[in-house]
Amino acid sequence: MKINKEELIKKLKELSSSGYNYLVKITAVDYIDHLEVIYFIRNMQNKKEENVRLDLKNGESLPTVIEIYKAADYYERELSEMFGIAIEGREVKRLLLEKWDGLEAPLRKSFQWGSDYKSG
Amino acid sequence: MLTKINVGPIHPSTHGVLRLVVTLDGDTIVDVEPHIGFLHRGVEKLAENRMYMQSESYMEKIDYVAPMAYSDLYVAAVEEATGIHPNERAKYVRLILLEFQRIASHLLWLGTFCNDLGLMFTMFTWTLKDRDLILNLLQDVTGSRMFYVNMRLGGVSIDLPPNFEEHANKLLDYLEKRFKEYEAFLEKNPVFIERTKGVGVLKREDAIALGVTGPVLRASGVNFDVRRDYTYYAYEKLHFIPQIQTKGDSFARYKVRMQEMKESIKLIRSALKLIPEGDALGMPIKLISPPVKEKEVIVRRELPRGEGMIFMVTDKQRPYRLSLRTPAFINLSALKQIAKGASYADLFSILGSLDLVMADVDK
Amino acid sequence: MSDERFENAKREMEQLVVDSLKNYKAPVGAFFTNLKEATKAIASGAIRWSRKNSLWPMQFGLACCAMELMDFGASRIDAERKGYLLFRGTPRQCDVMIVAGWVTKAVAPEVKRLYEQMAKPRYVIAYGECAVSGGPWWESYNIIKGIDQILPVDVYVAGCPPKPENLFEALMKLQEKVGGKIED
Amino acid sequence: MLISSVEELIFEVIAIFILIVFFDYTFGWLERKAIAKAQLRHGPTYLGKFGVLQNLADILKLLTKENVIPKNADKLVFSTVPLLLLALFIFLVYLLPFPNSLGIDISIGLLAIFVLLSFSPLLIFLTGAASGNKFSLISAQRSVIMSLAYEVPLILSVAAVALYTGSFNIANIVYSQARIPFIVLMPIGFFVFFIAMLAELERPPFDLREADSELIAGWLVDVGAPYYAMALFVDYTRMFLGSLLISLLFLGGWLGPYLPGLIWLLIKVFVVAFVIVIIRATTVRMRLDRLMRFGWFWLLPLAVLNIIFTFILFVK
Repeated sequence: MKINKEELIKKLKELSSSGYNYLVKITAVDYIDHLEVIYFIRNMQNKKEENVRLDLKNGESLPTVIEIYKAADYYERELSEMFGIAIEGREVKRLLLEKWDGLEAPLRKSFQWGSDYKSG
Repeated sequence: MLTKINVGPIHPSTHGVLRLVVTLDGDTIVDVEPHIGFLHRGVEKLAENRMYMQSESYMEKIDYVAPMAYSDLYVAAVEEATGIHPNERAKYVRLILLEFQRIASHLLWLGTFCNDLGLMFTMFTWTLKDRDLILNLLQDVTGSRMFYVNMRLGGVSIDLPPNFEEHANKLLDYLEKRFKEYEAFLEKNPVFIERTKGVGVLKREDAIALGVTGPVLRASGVNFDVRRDYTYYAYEKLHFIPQIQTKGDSFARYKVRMQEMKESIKLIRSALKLIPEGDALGMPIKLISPPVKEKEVIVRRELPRGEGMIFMVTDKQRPYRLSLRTPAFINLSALKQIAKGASYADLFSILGSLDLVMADVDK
Repeated sequence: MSDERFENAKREMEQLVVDSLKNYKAPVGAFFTNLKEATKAIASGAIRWSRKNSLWPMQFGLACCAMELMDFGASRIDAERKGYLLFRGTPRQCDVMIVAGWVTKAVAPEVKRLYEQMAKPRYVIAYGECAVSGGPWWESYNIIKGIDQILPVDVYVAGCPPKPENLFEALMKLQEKVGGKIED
Repeated sequence: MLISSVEELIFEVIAIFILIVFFDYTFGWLERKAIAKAQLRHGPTYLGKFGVLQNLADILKLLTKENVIPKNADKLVFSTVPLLLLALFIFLVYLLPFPNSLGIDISIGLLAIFVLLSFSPLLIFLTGAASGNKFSLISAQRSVIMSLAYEVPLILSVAAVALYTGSFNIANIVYSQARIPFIVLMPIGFFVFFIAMLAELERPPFDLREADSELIAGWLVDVGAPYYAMALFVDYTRMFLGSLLISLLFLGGWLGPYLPGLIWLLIKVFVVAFVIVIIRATTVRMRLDRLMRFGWFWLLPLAVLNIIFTFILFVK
C-alpha cells in the first residue's frame, strides 16, 4: 500500500497492533528524482505479508520506526548511510561504512562507482 | 567499575572480521556494541551494473559457507522476473543439492560452535571431515568444490550423474550414524550442557520484535519456516516439518540445527525416491538474457542461516535495484539483547550459536 | 720534487701498514678459528633448518578462502604433517600470515597492524584471487586491489578459492625460500 | 636421601634435569600425536621418524625469533617472571623423591611442595598483569580466582594421605603403599586430587587462563616467541610434576613387580599424562563461576568426607 510520509507512524502502529509484528526489511529504491522507501512487515500468526511504501523527495528525512519495530535499528542505519536519508528522532551511527571516507552514499544512482577502478 | 574491552576485528572466535566493544562489570556483560562493515564490498551496487546472469557468482560469495543457497535465491529471483520456471525434475534436483548444502553448512557450524566453547578442534575436525564428504559429492555433481555457480534459468547447469542416488544414499547412511555419535558425545557431556542450557536466552516476543530469522527464531518457539509457509520447489509434497524448540537458549539453537540436519536427510531420501525422470538442464548462460516481464520481484528462500529475501526492481538487462535481506545481518543485531547479563566467557558461545558469517552481514 | 713526494707517500704507506699490523690480533690457533666458524655455520644451519621446518600460520581468516584454510588444518590435508600447524591466535608467536580473503579499505589498516605486531622473521602468503589482485571485487568501491599494496608478499596462490592442496604447495614453496633454495 | 658430597649433588642435579627434559620432549611429541589421532589426523610425520624432530624445530625456531616486549608492559616484571615460573617448577621437581635414592628427599617434602605450588597462580597473575593487555589482565584475574576454587580441596585431599601415613616425607608415603596403593584405599581422595590437579595444571576443562577462543592466548597474548617457548617448557614441566605427584601419592610410585623402579615410575607418569591428554581432547571448557561452585560445593565436601573416612577407617 502506498501512503504519505506523515501517515507512516500511524499506519505502522495500526498494523503492528493488528498482528503485523515482524519487520522483515526496510529498503529503498533510488528513482533519481525521488526515493521510494518500502517496509516489508509480516503477521507471524497467519504468515501474511504487507508492504508499506512511501515516496521521499531528495533530501527529505524519514521518521524513525524503532519505537514500533525494534528490528528497524540496523535497517535504518543502513538506509541512512547507503542512501543518505536522514532519520528523524534518533541518533544514527554509521554501520557498514564506519571508516569510509567517501562523501556520497554508494547506493544512489549518482554515485560514481567506477572512479576508483581506473586508479587501482 | 566498568571495563571496556575491544574484541577484534581479528580474533579467533569472531568467525570473520567483527569488532565488538564489550563493556564489562566484573565478569558480567553490560553492553555489547558490534562494529561491522569490515568486509563490505557493495554487492548490491555491483549487481546493478551487471547483466542478470553475471551476478550469480557474486551472490555465492555473500555466504561462503552455503554458496549454493544464495545462487539459488538469486536465480529464483531472475526466474520470477523472466517467467522461466524450472520443470519438475529440476525442482527436485535443486532441492536435493540445497539440502546437502544445508547439512554441510550446519556441520561447519557445529564444529566452530564447539571451538567457541573451548573444545579445541576435536569436534571441528570431525565435522569438517563429514563436510568434506558432502563437498566431494557436490563436486561430483557440479564440478567445483566451493563455488558451484550451477543454477541456471529453468534448471541446473549439469544434471545429476547416473550413480548419484547410490552415492547419496551411502553418504546419508554414514551421516545419520555420525549424527547419533555427535549427539551422544555432546549431550552426555555435563560441561557442554552446563555451558549451553540457560545461556543466551532469547524469548519468543523478543525474537519476533528483533526480527531474527532461521534456526534462531525457531529455537525461540516461533513456528515459522519459509520452506513451509512460502513453500517452493517440492517441499510441500515431501511433507516437510519445521523443527521447533521453545527454550530459546544456546542449547535450543544447537538442537534445532541438529534436528534440521536429520530432517534434511529425511527430505533428501524421500526426494530421491520421488524424483521424476527427464532433463533438469537450464538455459546456458548468455550475456543477453530473456526479456523481463515483471516490474518488481520478491523472492524468499530458507537459507541455512535463516530467511533470505531478494527484492528486485528490474530493468531491461540488469537489475535496477537489488535489495538483499541477509539473515546473519539481522541475527547479529539481536546479539546486544541476548548477551546482556551473560558472563564474558559466554559471549563467544552466544555469538557462535547465532551462526554468523561476516560476509553475509556486511554484504 | 716528484721523487720526494713519492718517498713521502711510500713512507706513509709503510707507516699505515705497520699501524694496522699493530691492531691486528694474531689468531691463537688455526684450530680455534675453524671451530668458531664451524659452530657459527652449524648454528646458522640449525636455525635455518628450524625456521624452515616450523612455519606456524596465524589463526586469521577474512573471507571465503578462510573456509579452505580451515580445511587445510583439518583431517583431509592435515597441515601438521609438515609442521604447518599450531594456529596461534596471537601474532607475537606466528611466522606466516595467510591473507585469506578480500581486504576492504576498513580492514586494511588492521591487517597491516597485525603484520607489524608479528615477530621477525615473518612471511606473508596471499591466498586467493582477492588477496592477490582484488579478484572478482576489482570494481567494487571498498576493496584494496591486492594485498601487496600494503604488505610484502612472499608467495601468491591463485584461484577462487584455491584448494587447500594449493596452500600446502605454497607453504612448501615458502619453505624452499626460507631454506635458501630460492632467491628473493 | 641426604646428600653427602658435592659430586653427588652435581650428579643428582644433572640426572634429574635430564629426566625433566626427557619427559618434556617425549610428552610434547606424544601429546601432539595423541591429539592429532583424536582429531583423525596424523600429526607431524615428515621431520624424523614419526615426526619426533618436529618439536625440536619448533623450539629452536621460537628461541631464535625476535622477542617483542610491548610498549605498555612493565619490562622488568614481564621479562623476569616467566623465568621465575620455570625455575619454580623445575625446583619443585627436585623436591620429589625418585627411585635409586635420586632426588632431594626432605622430611617435609609434601608440605614444601604444596606451599611452593601455590605461588604459581601468583606468578601467572604477575605476568598477565604486567603485559599491559586487557586479555592478559582478565586471564590474570581468572588465575587468582581459580586458585581459590581448587587450592583448598587439593590440600585437603593430600592431608588425608599425610594423615594415613603419619608423615610428610614422600618416600615414606610411597613405601606405605607397598601392599595397596592409595587409589584403592581412598578413591574419593584420588578423584578430588586428580580434578584439582587438572585445574592446577591448567588443562582442559579448566584451561580458563589460556582460553583460546575467548582470550586468544590468555596470559601469553603479548608474550614474545622465546618466552612462549619457555611457557611451553613450563607447561610440560608442570605436567611432569603433576603426573609425578599423582603417581607418587596415589598410584604407588616406583613400586611394582619385575621391572626396575624408574621404569615403573615413568610408565605410571605417562599413563596419567595420557589420561589428561584424552580429557583435553574430548571436553569443552568450564566457566569460572561454575568452576567456583564445583570447587566449593562438590570438591570441598568430598575432600572433607575423604578425611573423615580415612580417620575413622584407618587411623581412629
